[in-house]
Amino acid sequence: MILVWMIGILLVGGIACWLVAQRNTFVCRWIALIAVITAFLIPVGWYVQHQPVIVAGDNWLVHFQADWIPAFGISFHLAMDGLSFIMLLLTFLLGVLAVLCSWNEIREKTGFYFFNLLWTLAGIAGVFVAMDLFLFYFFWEVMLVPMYFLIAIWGDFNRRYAAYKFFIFTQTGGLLMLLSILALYFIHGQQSGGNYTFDYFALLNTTMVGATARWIMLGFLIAFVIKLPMVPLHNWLPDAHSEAPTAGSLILAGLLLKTGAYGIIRFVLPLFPQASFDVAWFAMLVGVVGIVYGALLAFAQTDLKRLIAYTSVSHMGFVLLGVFAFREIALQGVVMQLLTHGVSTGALFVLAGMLKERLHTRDINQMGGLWTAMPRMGGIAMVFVMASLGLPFLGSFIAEFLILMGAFPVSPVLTIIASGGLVLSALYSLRIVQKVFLGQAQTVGEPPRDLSAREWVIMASLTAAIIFLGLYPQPVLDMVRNVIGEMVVRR
Amino acid sequence: MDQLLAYIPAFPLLGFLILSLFGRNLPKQLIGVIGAGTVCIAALITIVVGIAFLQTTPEGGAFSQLLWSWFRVGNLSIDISLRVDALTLVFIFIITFVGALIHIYSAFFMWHDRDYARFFASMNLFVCAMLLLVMADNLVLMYLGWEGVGLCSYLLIGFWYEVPSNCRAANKAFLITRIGDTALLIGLFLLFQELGTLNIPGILQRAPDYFASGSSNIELITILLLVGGMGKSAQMPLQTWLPDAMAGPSPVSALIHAATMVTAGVYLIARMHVLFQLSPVTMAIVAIIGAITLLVAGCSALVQTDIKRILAYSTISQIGYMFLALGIGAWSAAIFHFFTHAFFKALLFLAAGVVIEALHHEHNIFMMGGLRKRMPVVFFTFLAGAAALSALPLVSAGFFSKDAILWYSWSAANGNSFLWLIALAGAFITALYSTRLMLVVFWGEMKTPIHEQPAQGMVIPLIVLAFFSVAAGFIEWPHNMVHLTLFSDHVQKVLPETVMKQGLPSEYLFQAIAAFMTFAGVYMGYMMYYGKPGVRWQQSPGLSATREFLFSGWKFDQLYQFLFVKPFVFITRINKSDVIDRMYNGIAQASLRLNSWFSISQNGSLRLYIVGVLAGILFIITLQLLL
Amino acid sequence: MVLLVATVLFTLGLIGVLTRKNVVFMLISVEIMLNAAGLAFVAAGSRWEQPDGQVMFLFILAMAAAEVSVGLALVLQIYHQHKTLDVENLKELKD
Amino acid sequence: MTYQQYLALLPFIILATAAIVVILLIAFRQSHTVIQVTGFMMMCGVVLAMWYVRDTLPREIPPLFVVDGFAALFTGLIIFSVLVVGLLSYIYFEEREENPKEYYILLFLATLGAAVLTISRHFISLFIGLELLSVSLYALIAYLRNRNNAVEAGVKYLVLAALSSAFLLFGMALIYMETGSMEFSAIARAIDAAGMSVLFVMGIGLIVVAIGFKLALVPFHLWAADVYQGAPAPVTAFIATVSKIGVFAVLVRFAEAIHLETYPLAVTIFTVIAIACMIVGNILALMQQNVKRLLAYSSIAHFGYLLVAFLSGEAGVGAAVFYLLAYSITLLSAFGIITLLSTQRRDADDLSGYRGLFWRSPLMAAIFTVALLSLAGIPLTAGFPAKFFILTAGVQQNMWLLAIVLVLTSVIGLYYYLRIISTLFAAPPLTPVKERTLHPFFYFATYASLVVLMCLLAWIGVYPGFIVENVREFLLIH
Repeated sequence: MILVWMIGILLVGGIACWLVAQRNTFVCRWIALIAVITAFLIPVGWYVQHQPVIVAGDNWLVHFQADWIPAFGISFHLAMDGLSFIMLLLTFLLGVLAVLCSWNEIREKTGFYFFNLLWTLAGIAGVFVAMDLFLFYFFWEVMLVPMYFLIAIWGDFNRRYAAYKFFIFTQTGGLLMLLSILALYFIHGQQSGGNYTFDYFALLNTTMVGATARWIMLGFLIAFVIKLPMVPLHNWLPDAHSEAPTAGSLILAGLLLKTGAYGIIRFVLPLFPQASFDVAWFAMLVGVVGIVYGALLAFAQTDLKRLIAYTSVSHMGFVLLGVFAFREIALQGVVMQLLTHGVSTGALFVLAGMLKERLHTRDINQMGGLWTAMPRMGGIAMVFVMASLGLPFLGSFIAEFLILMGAFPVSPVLTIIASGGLVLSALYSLRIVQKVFLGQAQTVGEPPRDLSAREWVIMASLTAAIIFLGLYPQPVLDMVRNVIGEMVVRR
Repeated sequence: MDQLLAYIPAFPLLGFLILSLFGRNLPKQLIGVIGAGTVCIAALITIVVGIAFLQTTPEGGAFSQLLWSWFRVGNLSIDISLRVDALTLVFIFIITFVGALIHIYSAFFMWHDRDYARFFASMNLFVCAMLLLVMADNLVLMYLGWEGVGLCSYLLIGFWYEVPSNCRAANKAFLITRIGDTALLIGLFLLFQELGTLNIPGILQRAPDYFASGSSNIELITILLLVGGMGKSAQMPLQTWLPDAMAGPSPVSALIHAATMVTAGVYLIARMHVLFQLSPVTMAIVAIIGAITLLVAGCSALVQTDIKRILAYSTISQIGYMFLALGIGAWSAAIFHFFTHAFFKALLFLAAGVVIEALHHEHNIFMMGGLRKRMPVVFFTFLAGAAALSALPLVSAGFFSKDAILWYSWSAANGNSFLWLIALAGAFITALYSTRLMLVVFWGEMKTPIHEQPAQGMVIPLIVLAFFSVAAGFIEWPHNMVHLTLFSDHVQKVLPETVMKQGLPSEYLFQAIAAFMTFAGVYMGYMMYYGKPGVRWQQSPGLSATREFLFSGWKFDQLYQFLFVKPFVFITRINKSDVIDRMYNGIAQASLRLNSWFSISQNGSLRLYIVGVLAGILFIITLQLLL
Repeated sequence: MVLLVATVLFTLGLIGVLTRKNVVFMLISVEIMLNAAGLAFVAAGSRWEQPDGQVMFLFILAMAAAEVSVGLALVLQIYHQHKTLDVENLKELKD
Repeated sequence: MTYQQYLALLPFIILATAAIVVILLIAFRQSHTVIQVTGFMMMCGVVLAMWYVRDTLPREIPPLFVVDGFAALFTGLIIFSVLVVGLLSYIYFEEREENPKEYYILLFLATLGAAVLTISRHFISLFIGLELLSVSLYALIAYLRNRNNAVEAGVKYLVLAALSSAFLLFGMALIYMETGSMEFSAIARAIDAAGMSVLFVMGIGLIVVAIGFKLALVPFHLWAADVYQGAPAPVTAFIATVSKIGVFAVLVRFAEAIHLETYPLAVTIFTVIAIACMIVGNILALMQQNVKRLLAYSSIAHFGYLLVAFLSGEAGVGAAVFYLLAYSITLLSAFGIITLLSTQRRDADDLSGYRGLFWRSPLMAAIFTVALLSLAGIPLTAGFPAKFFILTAGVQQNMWLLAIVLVLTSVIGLYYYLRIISTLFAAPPLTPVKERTLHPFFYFATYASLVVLMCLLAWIGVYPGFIVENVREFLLIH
């Protein structure tokens, strides 16, 4: 039931924002903030209550099921396990920050903005807990539309193009996935003697012959790797990320990409163990290509947000590598990577947004020497740049270390190339610091002000999160151990 | 006693946290006290621990403390836990003790700098990271320290960030070491895959019965570790970053780029000595790399004009000696040289810092001169340092350590005459450039006026270090002279004894030759530079070409520029706007063209529409008649 | 046999629609086609000796009449607005 | 004819009387409003009657008609659409100088024709219904004769429609010639007995041409855009919904009767046509700047989708009905917005006129957005389950080619829907458009009904179960 509450609060809160904003935008902001915080507190509070359950390691912690379209065996089935729980925490954490960092950035149409923001979050949360494939697809789409509006209305100069690109890319994947879902639905129905259902747990024990399984699996996989994104299907990402408003980029990089990875872990591997194992080597290869390719492009960019966007292409390559290594260590690393990348890249985008607010440009050639004026921001930026190049005692290191460690026995060569990606990541990450904060101060006129209290809260919480994940990741690892373990034994 | 370990890195960390969070609001005095104080406390604790260790060697030969479990996944379990054995003890002593002196020095040296707090924050963080590096009881935690010191060196080299060249130097340092680090990381993966553990004691204890000596895996692992070490310790071919790293403040060069961080490679190899002993090929490679490095860097040091670059190159070459020693299996000799080198090289850098400060940030030695009378303290301390560097027999610590290496490079089982000759040549060159440095800087007439004398607080560390760079040698005498080998006895609790050849000529002979070479170097330097600094070099063109070649560090930078940097930048530039994007734009274009074609049919002409209908009919009818 | 005639008639009408530019003639040609269809119905009815064919023919006549009436009204309008009956001039509506 | 049969025909009789009543009212010089209200009442009457006779179904009225659940569904759909169209027509024509009264006669006659199509099981009734529909449509399209292009559209439609009905008739004649009957079931029996012949196949082909023309299927679609653009907005809505629903109904019935899906030939033809529709329709709409034309093209594509359901036979009918429902609601709300925005001089069909609508009148823009999203088949709107059910039907019959084409083309379609949406949300032009305050009551009535439609879309989108159940229930009545 709590899951329904979580999503419901966001949806209702969104509508409330829209309505209230006609009169008073200030109240509307607070409504949004409170809505997200409550949504955040629900799983946290639940965790505080039921801690023993998790430690005991029963995979499925919460279930909620209700009929929806019985004629087609579609039910409103939500469930949460460790993985979902982790993702939910990330979602709401970033959600709160997203609301905070759009506090002053959004001047007009505030109500509709927060409506979209909250609905996107609701959609994402739904994706992480939906256990009925139809429902999953439903949420999958629901999170797109508001996101489209966020980009298309509050975006930057080139927003419409970016918005189209984003929507069309993801939609293509989505529809292919829908086809696969249907195919799976009928195959299962025929096998189980007319028990037609979209329920995840029912579909789990569907057996398919090689070719069919591979095609159906491809349908899912394409949808997810477009979201991930995987080279060469990544082209929507740089545009969307660089054009979106700060909160938009934060959510795109921090959460939407994760839904892709989540989808692979939750659906592709368990539903098609054999088929996905057959494509594993290819997927790993592409992942490594992504790591290198993304890094090269990131190094070349001069638009700060675009640069960061390409870094996430590179980082998500690690996810692909890790997932298809089919090793517990690697998969645990992938989960860590989802978290840490969400936090670190999100933080970088927020920083980029703050810089844009102050300097009104995203071009790093027009920045430089900002450390003098903004030592605080500089320090924070240093932390997250180091995170993105995988410095130990920051969460990203644990993630990448585990992924590489896990993938190494499977394919040493690819892993070594991927490790080369670490050097490249150092290249582009240092370039950020050097171009933006070091060197001669370029800004004429009065120097930009340092972080305000609100911004300080945002960045401090992110920093705390990334350092905590780096020094004491055990809780997360424990949380997903069972899920991952099951995944590994399945194949 | 075990419980004390955590406090050694904890105090510098505390200092870092305080300074980085509130540093901007604190008075400078307080900052200085915190910055230097925390390290001094760490040093005191270290000494306490050290005494305890020397009195009663703990069981297992090490103190160890488990702080918390870092992460456990599957069969991989990594803890945050510290471990101090004889080898570590030497390192943490140097780190904290020399570090403390340098911090005290810098408290005065950096007084006028705007970012006083940032400086000490970074320095404290460095000390903390370096301590973690040497105290870690598993390789992942060590890697944490390893990267941490890299970060701090990056921050401190680029400390004066307004100057672009400094930032470039910082980047260069970070990137080149990063290459080594990555190799090291891969080494860890392979090691884990083979042994299933990354715990240092575990590895050392499992390796011998797991690996066959000289098996390809162990060779590969050790080579990867070696590359990591080469990166950090600026050995060939990854040495090019160190000279540029002199862009940082002098104390930084003293602490990071002379005494501690650059010797991390030495530590790594010594720490993993079991693995290296199992892989003779790698051992040979280590020795050869060390030999080449010490020669190459020494030659470059001969012709530098920037005082700090001279010292930097000499550092590289001294570390070359240590690698040579490691390569030939003279473990304790290598560590001993590290021990003495830390003192005298730190001393030299700090003294150089004083000189540079005194002369309005003048780096060029040929613009100095005649400081002997004006800055006596600095002169004598510098003299002590230089003497140790050029290993003047019996009166300098450098002699004892370097003489041991020279001796072993012939006499050790893996040693041979060739290595010995190179080492000897190195000794000669070292003496030569040390003399050149001394003479040009302190003799002759004065070219730049002195505008300030060093503060007392800066002199005291100099004197202390000077004392040690003379006296530190007396704890370890050559076997044939005095039977006093405290150091090697201590270190050999961890490291194996050096295996010797049979039927060697008397050791006195070697010592005599070594001493002679040293004096020859000094004399030649005296001949060339006394009074008439460097005139003879500028004249003959052939020599000046060689000089130019050596001056630019054997053109390694240019080579790498050409081989790696330029191609990389080229590739990234041409693909800035993502080639793959073209594909998708192409699809979009195609559908738009299709659209324009189709809409031709919608030209509003009724008759065309009728034709359309007719076409449809014909299509259907024909289809029907065909099927 | 009769069907053949009807077919020929139908084709003629079709050709007329295609070739003529004048709206009125087009309408006439369509009428021819309709009547051809009617003829076909009658033929079919006679083949099966049923009245339905002829019934259908009556319906066709009625419908044709209605159609023509509306058609001519439109033709008048066209003439008012365009002062011509050439369909080639009716091209305001297009992409 | 028995009482029961009359009873079964009651709704249609009421529908017919509606037209007559309007004529009488006009004879008595009644005002537009009165006529409007009466017409509204009559239509409600039809619905009530349908509900009333529901239990007596199914009922055969040989040889021409059969009133069964299927017919009831489609008639209900038609009447529902006409209700909305009528509502739109009122405010639309109040703005125009022309005398709008006769308009309603034609409207109701056309409706009657469509309704007759849904219950016809005989060529004659088919023909009558079709012609009733088209002849009234000629007049409706050209109703605002003084507005440029209306007449042109009328003529184009007339000539082509007449042509197509000629083909229809000839086809019928051929079939009759072959089978000796004009009753669907009888034809089917005759075919089963005698097997197919060239003439019969020809006949089917020619009939397909006529049907294809009415449904604006490729390659008989060329008229659609022009007529949509030329006709008054409500009439366009009518063409897009009512007439197509009626024709589709008879198509389905005919196909079911003669088991079209058993002829590989016919299946091939329809498959080709469907694919052509999806591709051509969506591509044509890509760069279209005129909203009415754009909707025309999108409707071509949508009937392509619908054919997928049609091709999957029995299983598809439910999906098709659902789709038509969602589709008509969507289109009606879209055209409602167009009507509301139309000014005296011209319909609001230029996309530039919609720039920044959201910031001028959010509610309208919201309705339009929802409608477009529903056309694009995005969740939370009725379009999504509709498209989903069609895909389900397609996949169930393993028509992978069609399914994949559907998916890819609807991605193309996405682009132009998004184009409109982003125009709605773009920064508004500096000159504010004057608001119309004429006839506030009806204006707001229409407004309210559009809001209701939007809610309907959302409701069906989120909870389609209810509709699905009822549709199934109805379809079982035959």
